[in-house]
Amino acid sequence: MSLESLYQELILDHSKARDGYGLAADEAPTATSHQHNPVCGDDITLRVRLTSDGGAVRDVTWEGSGCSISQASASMLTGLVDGMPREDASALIDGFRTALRSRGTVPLDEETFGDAAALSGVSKYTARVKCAMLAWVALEDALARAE
Amino acid sequence: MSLESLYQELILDHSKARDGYGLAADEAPTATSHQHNPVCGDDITLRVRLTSDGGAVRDVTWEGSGCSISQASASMLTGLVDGMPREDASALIDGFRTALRSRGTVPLDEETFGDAAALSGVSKYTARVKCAMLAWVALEDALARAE
Amino acid sequence: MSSTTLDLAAIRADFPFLASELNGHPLVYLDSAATSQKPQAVIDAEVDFLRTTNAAVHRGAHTLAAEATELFEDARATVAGFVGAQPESLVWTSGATAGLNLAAYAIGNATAGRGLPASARFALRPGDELVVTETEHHANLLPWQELAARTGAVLRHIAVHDDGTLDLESAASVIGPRTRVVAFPHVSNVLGIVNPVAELVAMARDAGALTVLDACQSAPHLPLDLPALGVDLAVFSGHKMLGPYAMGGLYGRADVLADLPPFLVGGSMITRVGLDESEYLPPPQRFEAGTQPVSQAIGLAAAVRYLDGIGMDAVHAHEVRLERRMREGLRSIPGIRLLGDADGAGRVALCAFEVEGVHAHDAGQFLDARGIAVRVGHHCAQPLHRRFGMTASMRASAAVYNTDGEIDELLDAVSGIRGFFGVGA
Amino acid sequence: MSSTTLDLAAIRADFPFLASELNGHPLVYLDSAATSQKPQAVIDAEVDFLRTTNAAVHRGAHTLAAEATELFEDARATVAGFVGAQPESLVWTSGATAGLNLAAYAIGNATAGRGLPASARFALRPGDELVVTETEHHANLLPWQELAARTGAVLRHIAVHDDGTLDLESAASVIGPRTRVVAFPHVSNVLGIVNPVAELVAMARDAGALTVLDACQSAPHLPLDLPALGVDLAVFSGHKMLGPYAMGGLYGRADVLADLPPFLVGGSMITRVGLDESEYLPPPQRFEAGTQPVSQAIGLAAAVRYLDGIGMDAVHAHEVRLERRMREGLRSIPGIRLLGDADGAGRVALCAFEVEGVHAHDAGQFLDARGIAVRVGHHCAQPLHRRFGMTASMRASAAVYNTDGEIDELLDAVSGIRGFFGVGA
Ligand SMILES: Cc1ncc(COP(=O)(O)O)c(C=O)c1O
Ligand SMILES: Cc1ncc(COP(=O)(O)O)c(C=O)c1O
Repeated sequence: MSLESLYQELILDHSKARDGYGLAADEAPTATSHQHNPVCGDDITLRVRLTSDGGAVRDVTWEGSGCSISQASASMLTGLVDGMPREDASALIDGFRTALRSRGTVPLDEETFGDAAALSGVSKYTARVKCAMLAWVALEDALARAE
Repeated sequence: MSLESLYQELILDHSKARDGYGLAADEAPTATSHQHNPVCGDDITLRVRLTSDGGAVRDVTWEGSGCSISQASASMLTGLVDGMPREDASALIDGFRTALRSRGTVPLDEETFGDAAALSGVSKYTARVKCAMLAWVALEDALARAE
Repeated sequence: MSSTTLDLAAIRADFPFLASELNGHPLVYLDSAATSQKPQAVIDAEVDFLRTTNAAVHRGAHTLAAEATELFEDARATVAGFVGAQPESLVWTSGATAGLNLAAYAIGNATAGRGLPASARFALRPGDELVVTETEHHANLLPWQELAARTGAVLRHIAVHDDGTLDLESAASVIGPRTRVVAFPHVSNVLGIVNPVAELVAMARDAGALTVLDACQSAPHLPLDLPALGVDLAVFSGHKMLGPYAMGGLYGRADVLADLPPFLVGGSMITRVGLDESEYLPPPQRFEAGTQPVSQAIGLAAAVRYLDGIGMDAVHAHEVRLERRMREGLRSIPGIRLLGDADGAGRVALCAFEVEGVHAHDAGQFLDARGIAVRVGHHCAQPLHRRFGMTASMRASAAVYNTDGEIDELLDAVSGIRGFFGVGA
Repeated sequence: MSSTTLDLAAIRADFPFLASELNGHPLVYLDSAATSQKPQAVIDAEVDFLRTTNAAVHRGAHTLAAEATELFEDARATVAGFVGAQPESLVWTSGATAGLNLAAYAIGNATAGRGLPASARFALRPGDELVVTETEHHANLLPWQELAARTGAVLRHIAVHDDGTLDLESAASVIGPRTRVVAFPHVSNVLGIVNPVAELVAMARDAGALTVLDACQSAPHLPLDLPALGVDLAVFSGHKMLGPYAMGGLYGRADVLADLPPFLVGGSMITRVGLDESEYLPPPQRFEAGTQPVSQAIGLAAAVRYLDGIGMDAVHAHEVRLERRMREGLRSIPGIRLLGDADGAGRVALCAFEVEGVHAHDAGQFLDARGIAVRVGHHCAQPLHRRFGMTASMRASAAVYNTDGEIDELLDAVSGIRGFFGVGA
């Protein structure tokens, strides 16, 4: 695979735009997760705010530093899950993980994953899978904490 | 080298006869040394009694357990040094060590080493050199302690 | 037991070293309990890695590092599978000695207040007891002796019967409410008898004690399922099971490893390092400080794949046959005293014995001159030899690659020892 | 400095791995500070041993064991000679991390009252100070952190200047009468600068403190005479100096090793073992518990023989040239920030740098796609990266087998990074 297909324009754009960057106010029902990649020292703090009945994601915001893959992935995730029922968000995370661990055999479809589908190529770079997963793991953890 | 030349009759005989076996009374001028071979667990306690002026070996006695090489070597040493001036005994030990560490290049001559010359073959068996040296090291140590 | 079905000629051809000569005779290698020979497949696995993929693992994004990391983690899964365990339950060590020291030092560190809050459950108080057996290899004795000396804990010993079986009444009286650790060999490297793991684990569990199994002499010789045995920790050495030197494994139950403080500290086992304080990764990485034995892990995986290719049931059946032939043969030679000559015990193919009137070193030299390599000495089990009233013995130990014919050569040579040294009849 | 006289084509032909491809390009391996490649001579030495002599050492009288023991001790003499030391001063370890843990745990054991009466001189009292630098690899930081935490000693840090040189004023103020240990790298694995060993040893000696040198990044690259440097203890890793994994050395002054309590305990390091107490051998065996890394010791000896065959002066001169080319080239690329860019410092061929606006992982991926293997991340030196205000950097590190052309390929590729990621001018 070429470097260009790993680093698609969309990824580089997201890594600069960083949708959802800057943590929203910590008002309940809200949960926050901190995740860290010990290999490179990158980290993310991600906050999910839920709707008042707790049944759906209101919004996701985050802060942290990392490579373009991890920043783009967090940015892409943000737009994708805003307003999504919790169960759907969990299913989405599972699907994302499956694809990223598939070593290129399971692509991310655009209909479900939107811009994040551009991260399909990462699954061929086993050392970078953690970078792409970081925000998603943080969301998974935050949702679990919100229970 | 054949096993027979390592285990000459003389060695097997000495290993059974064990001249000097049984420690003499511990009356000054006397020094005792305990030596141990950690590889096989063998050990020896050797006592040297000096003449009243301390200048010569009166007799050497010993106790301990070990392989036929170590037992024969102690037995042979005993007869060799009885009555010998200390300096000569020390020189004898040095010569013995040199020959045993020589990997078969330096033989023990019979004139100097008597029956112990039969131990020349041991120097080709690096793992057994320690066995043959045990009593000699004990005598060296005992003489040092007697100073 | 049915006769062996192994194709020994084919197996022996896989081990280049076995075609050597020793002192002018075809080599009869009966010292596998000290270290085994390595099949070409193990040598090749290491060499291939070094020639084609060599890179440090778990560190860095380049393709080589990623490939090396994958091979390394595959090796972990393979070796873990060989002992019935999940990959996360297997910690690489430099050998069984290192693994047993890890266990003892980690408990010492918990005692010093290190590790996670949950590590406190391993902390020792003065008067707490550590239990081992009289049959221990020094590697499973000294770490506990030193731990006891450092912490004020008391070391206690399970006795062994004259026939080499563990004295379970002694075990029942030694293991009690103050017991915190029960460490014992699956198979002693001198007696060759398979110990009653289930009974000892049950006693330890009743006492709330941690169990530590020394599986050095079982892992190469019989099917092993460590989780099924119920032990908390277990160790084995690669070089005794057809694998490389400087390589071994520590198995740990997930909940035990999760709470145990680290032992060796350094790179690749941390999350965050501050100048004054640091945080550690979960197991197994928590226990794997520094550059790992990458090529050796790959070599060890090749070794257990080789064993699995034969089948551990078949390996064990073959070795049981060899053991019986050896033991029965030795029993019939006058002046031979076997250590641990219990009838009916489960065994691996290993016999330690004394030749009456002939020192073990001399007897070993006699066999060596005939091309037979056995081990003489205390076999790193001084207390056990003392228990049997001797300082040294001779030990012949077989592995999957040994033949009936080799056992017969051993027996023939042993019969000649006393005659040569002019002892006995 | 005169131009290099090394026959690089011949040298490269000795390293089979260097002929590999990486992502469709000829491999440019610039990650030797993580792990070096191994010449065929090292691989062959290990394989030959395993195929012809393989036996456990220091145990048993058979000819094989005696031959293996001899090769093993010859290897010790060879490797000891490479660092200017007597054989008895060299302890085998499984690597630098293990060696540094040995030092720290042995001191901890002395503090717990273990060892000989003379070991008491190493015992720490609460308030005693252990000194390291801000530049430490985690392997030379965490063992001291943990030792401090276990004993109540205090860990202190020598600062580093912005240009990467150690702050000797800071050293002079940190090292004092309470200092018991001063541990520091000969060459930091991030800065590449040769530290002023003599000055630090003098300060430590005045304070009566023990010195511990991390020689991981100097041993492969420059002539080393550890006794002449005057340090008490020093460590290095085999896999970074053309040798095998799972293998390293701890050098110790004779009087220090003589008094230091053991760390790992088990077989082959004892004289007498009782059920409750044991006695230990003198060094180096006291520190070498269990079956030793026999084939790896022989491999490491082959590695240093290979280096000595080229000559460490020539190796160093070559690497100094490579370093200058690399550093000067990197300085001239816009947006590159070098860590430890002091002029005039002694150096090994290693540059760590940041590409402004591009994360190190991305930059590393870019190089990887062009067949250039470098390392990205914190290089097991988080505090040092924090000191320089970053979490990760990219590090290119060369060894004897790298060429000017490879450095130029690196520089060319690095020039393209910011453009590819749409950053900068
Ligand atoms: C300066 C330094 N010290 C210590 C180490 C640790 O060496 P190892 O991982 O081989 O134990 C390394 C390498 O990782 C290093 O570069
Ligand atoms: C029963 C037993 N335990 C522990 C050990 C120690 O293993 P290693 O020397 O490989 O660390 C051995 C082998 O020497 C052994 O036979």
